[in-house]
Amino acid sequence: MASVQPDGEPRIGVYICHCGVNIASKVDTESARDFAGGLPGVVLSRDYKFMCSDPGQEMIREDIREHGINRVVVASCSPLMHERTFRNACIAAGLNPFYFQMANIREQVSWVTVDRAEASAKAKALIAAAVRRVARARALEKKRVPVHGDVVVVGGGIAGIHAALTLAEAGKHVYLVEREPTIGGHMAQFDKTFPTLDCAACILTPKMSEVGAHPNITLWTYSEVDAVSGFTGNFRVTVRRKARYVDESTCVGCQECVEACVLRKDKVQVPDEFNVGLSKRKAVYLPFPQATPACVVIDPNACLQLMKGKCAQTCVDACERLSIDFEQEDEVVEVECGAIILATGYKTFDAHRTPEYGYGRYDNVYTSLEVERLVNASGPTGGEVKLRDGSAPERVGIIHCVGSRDRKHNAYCSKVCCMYSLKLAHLIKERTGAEVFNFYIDMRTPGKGYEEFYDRLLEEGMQVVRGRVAEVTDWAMTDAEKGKLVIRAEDTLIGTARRIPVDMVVLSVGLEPHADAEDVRRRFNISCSTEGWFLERHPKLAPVSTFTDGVWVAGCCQGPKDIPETVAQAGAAAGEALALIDRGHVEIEPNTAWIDAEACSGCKTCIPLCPFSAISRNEELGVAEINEALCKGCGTCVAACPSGAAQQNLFTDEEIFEEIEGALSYA
Amino acid sequence: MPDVSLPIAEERKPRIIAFFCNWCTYTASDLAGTSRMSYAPNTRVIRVMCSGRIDPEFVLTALRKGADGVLIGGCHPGDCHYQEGNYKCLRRFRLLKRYLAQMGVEDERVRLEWIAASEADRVRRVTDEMSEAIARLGPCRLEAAPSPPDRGVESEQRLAGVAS
Amino acid sequence: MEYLYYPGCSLHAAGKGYDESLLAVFRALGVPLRELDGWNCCGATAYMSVDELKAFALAARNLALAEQECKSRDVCLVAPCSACYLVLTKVQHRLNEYDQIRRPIVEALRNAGLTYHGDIRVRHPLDVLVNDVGVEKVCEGVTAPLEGLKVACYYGCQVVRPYASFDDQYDPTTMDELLRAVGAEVVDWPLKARCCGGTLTGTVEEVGQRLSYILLKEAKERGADAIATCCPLCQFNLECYQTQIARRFGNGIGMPVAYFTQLLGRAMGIGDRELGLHRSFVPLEVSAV
Amino acid sequence: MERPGCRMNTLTVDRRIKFQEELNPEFGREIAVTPGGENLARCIQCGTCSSTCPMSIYMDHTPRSIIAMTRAGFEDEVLSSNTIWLCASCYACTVQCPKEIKITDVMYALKQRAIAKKAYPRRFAIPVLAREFFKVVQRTGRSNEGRTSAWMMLKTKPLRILRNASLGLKLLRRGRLSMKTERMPEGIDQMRTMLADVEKWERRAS
Repeated sequence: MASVQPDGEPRIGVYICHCGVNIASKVDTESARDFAGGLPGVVLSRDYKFMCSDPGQEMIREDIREHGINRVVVASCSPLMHERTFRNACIAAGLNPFYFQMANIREQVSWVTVDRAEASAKAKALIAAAVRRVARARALEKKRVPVHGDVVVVGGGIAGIHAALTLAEAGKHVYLVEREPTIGGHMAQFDKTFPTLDCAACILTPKMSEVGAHPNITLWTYSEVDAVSGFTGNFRVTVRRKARYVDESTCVGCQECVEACVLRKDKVQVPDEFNVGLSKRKAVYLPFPQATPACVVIDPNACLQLMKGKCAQTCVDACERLSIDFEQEDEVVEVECGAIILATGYKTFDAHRTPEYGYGRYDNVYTSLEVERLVNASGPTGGEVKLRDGSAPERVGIIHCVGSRDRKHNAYCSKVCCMYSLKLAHLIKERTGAEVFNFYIDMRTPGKGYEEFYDRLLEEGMQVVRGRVAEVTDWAMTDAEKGKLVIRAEDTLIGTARRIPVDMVVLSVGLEPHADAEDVRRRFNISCSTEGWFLERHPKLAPVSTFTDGVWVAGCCQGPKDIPETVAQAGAAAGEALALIDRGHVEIEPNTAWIDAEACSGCKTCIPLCPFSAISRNEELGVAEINEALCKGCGTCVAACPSGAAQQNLFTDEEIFEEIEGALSYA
Repeated sequence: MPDVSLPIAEERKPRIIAFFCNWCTYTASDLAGTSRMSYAPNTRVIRVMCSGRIDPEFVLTALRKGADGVLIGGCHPGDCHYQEGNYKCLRRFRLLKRYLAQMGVEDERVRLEWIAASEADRVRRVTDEMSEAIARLGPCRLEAAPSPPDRGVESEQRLAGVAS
Repeated sequence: MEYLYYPGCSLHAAGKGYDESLLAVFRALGVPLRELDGWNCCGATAYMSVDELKAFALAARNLALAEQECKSRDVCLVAPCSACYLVLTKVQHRLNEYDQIRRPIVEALRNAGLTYHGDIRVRHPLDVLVNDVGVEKVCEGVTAPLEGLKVACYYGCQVVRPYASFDDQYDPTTMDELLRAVGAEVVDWPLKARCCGGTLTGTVEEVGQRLSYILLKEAKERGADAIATCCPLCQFNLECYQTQIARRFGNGIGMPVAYFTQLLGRAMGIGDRELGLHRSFVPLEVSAV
Repeated sequence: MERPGCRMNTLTVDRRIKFQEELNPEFGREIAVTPGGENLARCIQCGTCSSTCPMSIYMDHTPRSIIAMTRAGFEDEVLSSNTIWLCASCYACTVQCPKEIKITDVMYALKQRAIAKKAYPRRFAIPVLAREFFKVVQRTGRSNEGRTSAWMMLKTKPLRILRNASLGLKLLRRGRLSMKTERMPEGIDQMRTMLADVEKWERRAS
């Protein structure tokens, strides 16, 4: 047990932070200081503008040296925020960092309390609690555990691709796990990217093939993470590689088998995921020409052989490299890694949920993603914007905020829709010369060159109506409206209801977390925001970290964002992972549990309780023993121990009893 | 250590000791702060690593030492950072509640809530509800109850033994 | 499940046909409706704009009366009139959500020797027929399927909005289901739940009646032989004002507007008089059926 | 229904400016605290209410601008506008509002206020109808469409009676209209007690 003799009688120094006005405006820091000064064991108490600033920390260091302070209490923000800062200050002055205690009087007091007197009282109570607790503190040593050098990246969209490449370039080995048969994600489906209008494929596919070829990247597509165990620096990740029924090592993606597949161009074929159902594909298929890996996959829900067990198996005959293997089964592999990056992306809002816009009822109501495929040269129409009947639209209405900024669906703004709607407006006009209307609530174009792009569209003669569309119907009030889709909205800038007949409606659907985001976050032991996006550790200061050390998030799985932001986050996440790995070790809070052999009655109550099987029974002594290396410091055994023999460093019973009494010692 | 409690005002505000687990509920209560939600000032939060660490003795001591209510906050079932600490907590909590009932402690005084890191508003709501309920009930009188062996002293002696 | 019947004022006046056909159909289906004793006006829309609290008091009394019945047994309150249905459900929400409404109303009820706990469920006949009785059961009773009759199902507003949970608020389908099941051809149109003008047809005629006109015109253009409604006010506006509408917007329409229960009744072989069809202005052509 | 300004054969010039002191800064808050008004402040002026409203095309201010004006304190304009009276309470706006503002209920709150302040247009049928309806129910416990509408017409446009006479007759002949009011068989006193009770409460409240 890493315990050292207490450095003599407690000489406690208390420091109360104003945090500018964040605390001082609600807590009477002067009287708190004087109150603290009167508490037993406190030899000095000060208050200061910013304790976390250099002068603030220096104050602590100096007091430790000059006044022999051997216990430190800082009353400021949350320990999750600055505990580390102040512990380091102690270390710098030669004091064991575990003689430090923090009182959270910002997040827990000044920011949540209306009345100044109430806030001051609560702050004093928390200070008293911290003072009494720290008096019982004991010196401890942090454990150091070596870090595994590999990284697992989950999700092969642009975020995962960029993170993986960054790490691989730094010489780390990366396992890139992607659920779909190819990497590329949503970006691969897009035609152009705003605001520069450079072609998505042109900038993405080189990175994709780089991933496929990189010696430091193990690419596992059509695979999912089943389980994760371990802690930061040393994770064990179980990956299920779904049966592809094709030997990835030999298939070169020549697609002879696709030609050969007996499913004919009729209803037997299945909707093509990559073209969002606008075209059909066969049972064996390559998602799209530049798919990485260039390896076909057989859809077990469409393949006659796999479904009914009987088929001519023309594909097998067609494959010279004998890659097709109907016997293939799911393969489960386990890898160890030091860090994990989640880049699982998003799904688009299901337009069926807004029946008033007629998606699914009227042929010519499309979602924005469908239109991305329509305008794409490699898309189902070869880049021609054609309606279901093959004709070109003469007037198009683009409806913004579908499923976004709507408390019935998603209260948040999906952030990218305004810009991609402008982009689609440009492309549709360019391809068809159609008159394009944009129906928006607010046009949100913050970003480099974004507002300029909006200007350009306006100059190109795009029509804009500031008003949220109420409904799309085929109900004609005038002859001009006959046979058209009629969009009804209030032109709020003019203050009149307008009916605008169009040939094509584009629904700018918002971004949503994946349906299984909840399971995934459980698997990786991180949190989700109420909307279901992965929760970052701090919205400003730790935007790619999670509450689980060693796990980072990047891209849209953390919230809607556009490509530049996504790539930036991916780089950031990779950087954070590198910092961990190159440090080579993690320091672990010494909050492990231990058994006081003299007090242990050997009753074994604790043994089955430990989720990490860290407790065993020493048969000759007849007492329990805790393997410190396995103990993760939850303290369950301590709470259960009937004789009080089990104790937890940093959270001993008496430390907590003192804290309780301290907290109650001030009204 | 001498008792430092100051003269307590006649009709003092109800005081609630809250034990929050480090990973979910404590984080949520921080989030309540960063989102500037205002709620009743009656709670005093004590951070533990896991709700599984919460010894029923903590709750009893809190009530005995003048708390009018105790709130326990942990991760939702299935979300425990240590796999199942919150279940253990729940088990003990049920037993504790029975014991408290026998001692005539009203049900609303001691409450267990699963609050995820993102559920700041839940922290606010629960705190407000509880403060209101307990204000209605008035101060808690548990001094009467049989006092347990003072483990504080015992384990301190043990510590000395081990440390040396 | 027992069904208490709350006819509301309209079904004893202009909406008699609804009252008659509803009772006949439910009788035929072996689902008895027992009228709530001593019911009073629900406190309908017009009342609300004068004095909401009094309106709520009226509605609450009806609910309390119904609750007395459901103490022991599993009972719900069937309100066929959309306005009644809306007000009764609205009051339930209000009483749950707003203290400043609950307190006076509960007090008033107490002083009148009544109590309200919110146990009683307010249901619409469409809800009961589709979700309790079931479409299959309805089909069993069919003796004269409505082959060849093209119907535009018109739900109006207040039965699907804002509180009804038994059907979609924008694109309801329960009535379509029922009438399709009894052999009618259902016309697909987007105005199913668009307002008929409500009381405005009588107060701001030009405006109110235009709304009814729009519905009639569109139904006709989509080839409907008849419009089916589930609300006495909608039925009144669409049928009784047809002559005035024709005069005002200058073209005859002659569109039969029947209660969905009258059509169900026809299919079940119940006599026209029993269904109150003799009360309609525009006869539902037998030839069509 | 032509709107002022549509006829351009004469150039009409009117000065339109609002001075802060002409507004009632409390108006928005007062409406927001009435049941159903709670989300008023959330409005982002998207216009869904106006475009989904079948009546908005006849309103002198669209529902959206009524919300904006209410929030800004344009009490006189709001209470004297025909908008609140043209609302047929079809709840289309309420269910489609992306910010879950109960617009129909807000309209009710405004109607009640207009009636309380006698701010509604004179000889305007709707409030009159409402009043008649109110009286009848107060008296008999049940409403009588025939009576009420007849009264309403007398009080607003007597000529209407003639125009609707034939309709009335048709209804009579089909037994769908009666001039003698149906009375509650029982419980009318109980109902009256309740109404009186609520009345007391309201007086205490105001």
